[in-house]
Amino acid sequence: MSGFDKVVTSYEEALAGLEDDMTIIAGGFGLCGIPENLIKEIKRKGTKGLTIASNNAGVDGFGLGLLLEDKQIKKMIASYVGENALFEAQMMNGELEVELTPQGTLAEKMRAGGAGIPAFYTATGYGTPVGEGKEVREFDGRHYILEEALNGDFSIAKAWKADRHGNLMFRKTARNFNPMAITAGKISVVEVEEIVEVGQLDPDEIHLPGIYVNRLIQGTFEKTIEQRTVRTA
Amino acid sequence: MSGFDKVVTSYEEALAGLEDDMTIIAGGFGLCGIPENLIKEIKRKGTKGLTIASNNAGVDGFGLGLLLEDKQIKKMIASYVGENALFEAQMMNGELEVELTPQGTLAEKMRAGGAGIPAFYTATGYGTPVGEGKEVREFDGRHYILEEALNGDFSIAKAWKADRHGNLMFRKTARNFNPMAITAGKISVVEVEEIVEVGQLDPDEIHLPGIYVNRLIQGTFEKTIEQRTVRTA
Amino acid sequence: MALTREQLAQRVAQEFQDGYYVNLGIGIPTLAANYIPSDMQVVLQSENGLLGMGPFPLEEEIDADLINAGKQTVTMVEGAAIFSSADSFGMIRGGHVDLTVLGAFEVDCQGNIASWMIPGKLIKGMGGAMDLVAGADNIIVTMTHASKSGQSKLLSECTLPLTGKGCIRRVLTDLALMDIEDGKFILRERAPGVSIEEIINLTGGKLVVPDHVPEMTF
Amino acid sequence: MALTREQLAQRVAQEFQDGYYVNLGIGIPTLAANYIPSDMQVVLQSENGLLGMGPFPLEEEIDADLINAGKQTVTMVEGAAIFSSADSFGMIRGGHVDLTVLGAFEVDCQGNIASWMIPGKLIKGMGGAMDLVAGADNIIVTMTHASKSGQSKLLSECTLPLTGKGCIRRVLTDLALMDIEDGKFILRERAPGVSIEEIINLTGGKLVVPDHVPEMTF
Repeated sequence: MSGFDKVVTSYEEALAGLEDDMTIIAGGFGLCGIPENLIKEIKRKGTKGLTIASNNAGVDGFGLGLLLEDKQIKKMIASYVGENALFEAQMMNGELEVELTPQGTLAEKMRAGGAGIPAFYTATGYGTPVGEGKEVREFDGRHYILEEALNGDFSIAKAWKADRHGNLMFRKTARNFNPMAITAGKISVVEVEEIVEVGQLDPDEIHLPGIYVNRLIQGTFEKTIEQRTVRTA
Repeated sequence: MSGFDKVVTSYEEALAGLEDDMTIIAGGFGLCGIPENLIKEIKRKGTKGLTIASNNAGVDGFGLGLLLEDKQIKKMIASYVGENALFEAQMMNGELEVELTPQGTLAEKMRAGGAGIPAFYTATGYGTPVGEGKEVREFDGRHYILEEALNGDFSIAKAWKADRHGNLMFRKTARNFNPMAITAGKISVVEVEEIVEVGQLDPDEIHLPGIYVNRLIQGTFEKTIEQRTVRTA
Repeated sequence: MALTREQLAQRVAQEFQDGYYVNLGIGIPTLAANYIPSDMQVVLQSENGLLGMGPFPLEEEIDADLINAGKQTVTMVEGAAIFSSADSFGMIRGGHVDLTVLGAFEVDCQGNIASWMIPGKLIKGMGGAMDLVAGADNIIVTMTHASKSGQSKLLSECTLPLTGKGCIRRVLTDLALMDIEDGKFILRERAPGVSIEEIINLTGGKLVVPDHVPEMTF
Repeated sequence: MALTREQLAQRVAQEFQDGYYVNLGIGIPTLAANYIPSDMQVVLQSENGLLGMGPFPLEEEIDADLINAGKQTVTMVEGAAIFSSADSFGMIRGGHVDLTVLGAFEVDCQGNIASWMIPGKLIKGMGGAMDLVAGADNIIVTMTHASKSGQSKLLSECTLPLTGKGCIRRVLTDLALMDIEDGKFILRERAPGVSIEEIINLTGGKLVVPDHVPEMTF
């Protein structure tokens, strides 16, 4: 009766089957709520030629920035990048292809991928470089462009708490892209801070049901802060 | 400093501005999680010529069925109807226009209406009467039809708990269409079982943020059960 | 002998696998939940927004806020999750449910299904059926093989308005289990004591009969 | 005198109304939160998934899981709510945010805005800016009226790649507050001590100067 137990015990097992040239949908915003240990495992594995959809690309030496060091990423689909020098260098010399996608469109493309919506119209990007080559259509006198769903071979994400069936809860703004990213991957791998027994989470408080989760692993997290801003009392 | 206090104290005030021939998006599934007192108030007001989008149309004498008695509904957009004799009679003799919409498409049309997505593609209904007259398009070798967003002049919905800012929590399967319905109305009115002070709800556990709620009222509910099924111990 | 409702439900349950998320339609499909093998766990999805549906409640457990897609009062099992209708159909449409079982009026050998409307007679609406057949890869349709008057429901082309086009690949009737491939029904199993001839006679669409067609076992 | 950053923020804050849900971009727009009138309540939306953003945390309150769209550590006020990025941009795209304030490189009198890319120089991406300008009805762009070398940023046509087309109706610069109507900038207010002539000289696009153009008051 272990069909629903999604827990794996090693990061190797968590990313088994990830191969060169695959597409990965990743959760996280900046360095907040990123699957930091799954990223480290991809670095260790040395998988190459990856296409990664993620709002950001990490920083030098942390998050997805790690995968730039050995040139593992072929293409980034992101809304905001270049917080790290290596990224900019690889983009400028053409080693790294970048598809800039508005943040809301990126989130919606992931959601659509998970929800069986192959494409949707949005006003975002109409009349801008983002709209170039895309179908334009008028609804109610306003212009919209057609955007297609995003799906991945894998998705990697981070949640706060899970039960063994993969029912997930996120914490504060570490939720961000994680729920949609998880739904959009053929094999979804989620690392969490805590795994509880089935029945311990209130069904009304689950942010994402376990049906979307294929593999679950408990990790420990550095949670690097990008912009440490404080006030004084 | 009452700009965010959404609480109104009478059902009359809750539905002020609702006029003949308007469109209403309503939450609820069957008789579960329906805004039963708001419906009663519409009956009392006698508003006519209404277009109502709701998954179901209530039963004789309860829920939206009440609005059939005085022929207040001109058109129903629903996925499953005819649980009541009056509905069938009015539909058959042409007094009531009915636009049957698949349940998932209906939910997605409401979500799209609230989320600024004017239209989306779905495989649901392709090659069936639902797809007639709609654009068909192929993505990745599969056929999809184009469905447009739904928006209303008003939305009426039911939640479980709210704070005065309109942050909402739903209970069990009474959630159903309520969150999307609320986002799709120009003026959204929500009735709840309990209103708590601001700060008493955990930000991570709010199902729908108060930004979508214009008016909030505390009610008492009959919660009629449509199919009372039990097992014996 | 044609299968009873209980046998139909039992045969459906043989399609379950440990770890399957399953959506069961109203009627016979719902009964299949009673026959989940004891060495197996299956989680039931109810399209009104519940994953992890349990049995009907005891009288004292009845909760008006907890119903299934058939509007019946139900319970939740441990590990259940609640979500909105939009999220529920995202789950269905996105192909995340492993198995969907639903009834029908007619199925044809092109994989078309008609299950929601009889013009002039029954116009209650499609509910979630169109979304379910469009979203699932793995669908079993359960129905009687023929009407009471002996009219086949397994046709070369559906006569009633469709629920979905080209989406059905497996049909279980009271007489037989069939797959649909390349415009033909393929007879896979027959009900105990039912002859292949009887099945051929009551099947309107093109039917392929392999050399060996085992009887169902329960 | 051209407005200081603080004065720009103060003037933005005069656009707030009690009960407004507001999204403030990085930089000067964010500063406006410091000038919310005390008799008024405004709720701040941060597009990474937070409604009800509070001030920066005290040292001991810092939480890596709680940041704003500029990736800065923040806090939550009472009544805050957390949601996913898809839900956040549903909120934005659906027009539920009452006021959006953001910076720009250029704005033109057709209501076009360029704020995210300088070809060959700055290619960091648009983040949420394209969604914000496409979703909001009520947008204020804040920027300096001209570059350091005296080039106007208020043009008849943007020269940089656009963030949004025809979506800007109000611009606040260090010299003036302008509306955009029918392909023209309409001068509404001028910074204290700044002459209309100076504004005319530094505005590239067509500018309409009404008979009375009051000085801003703080």
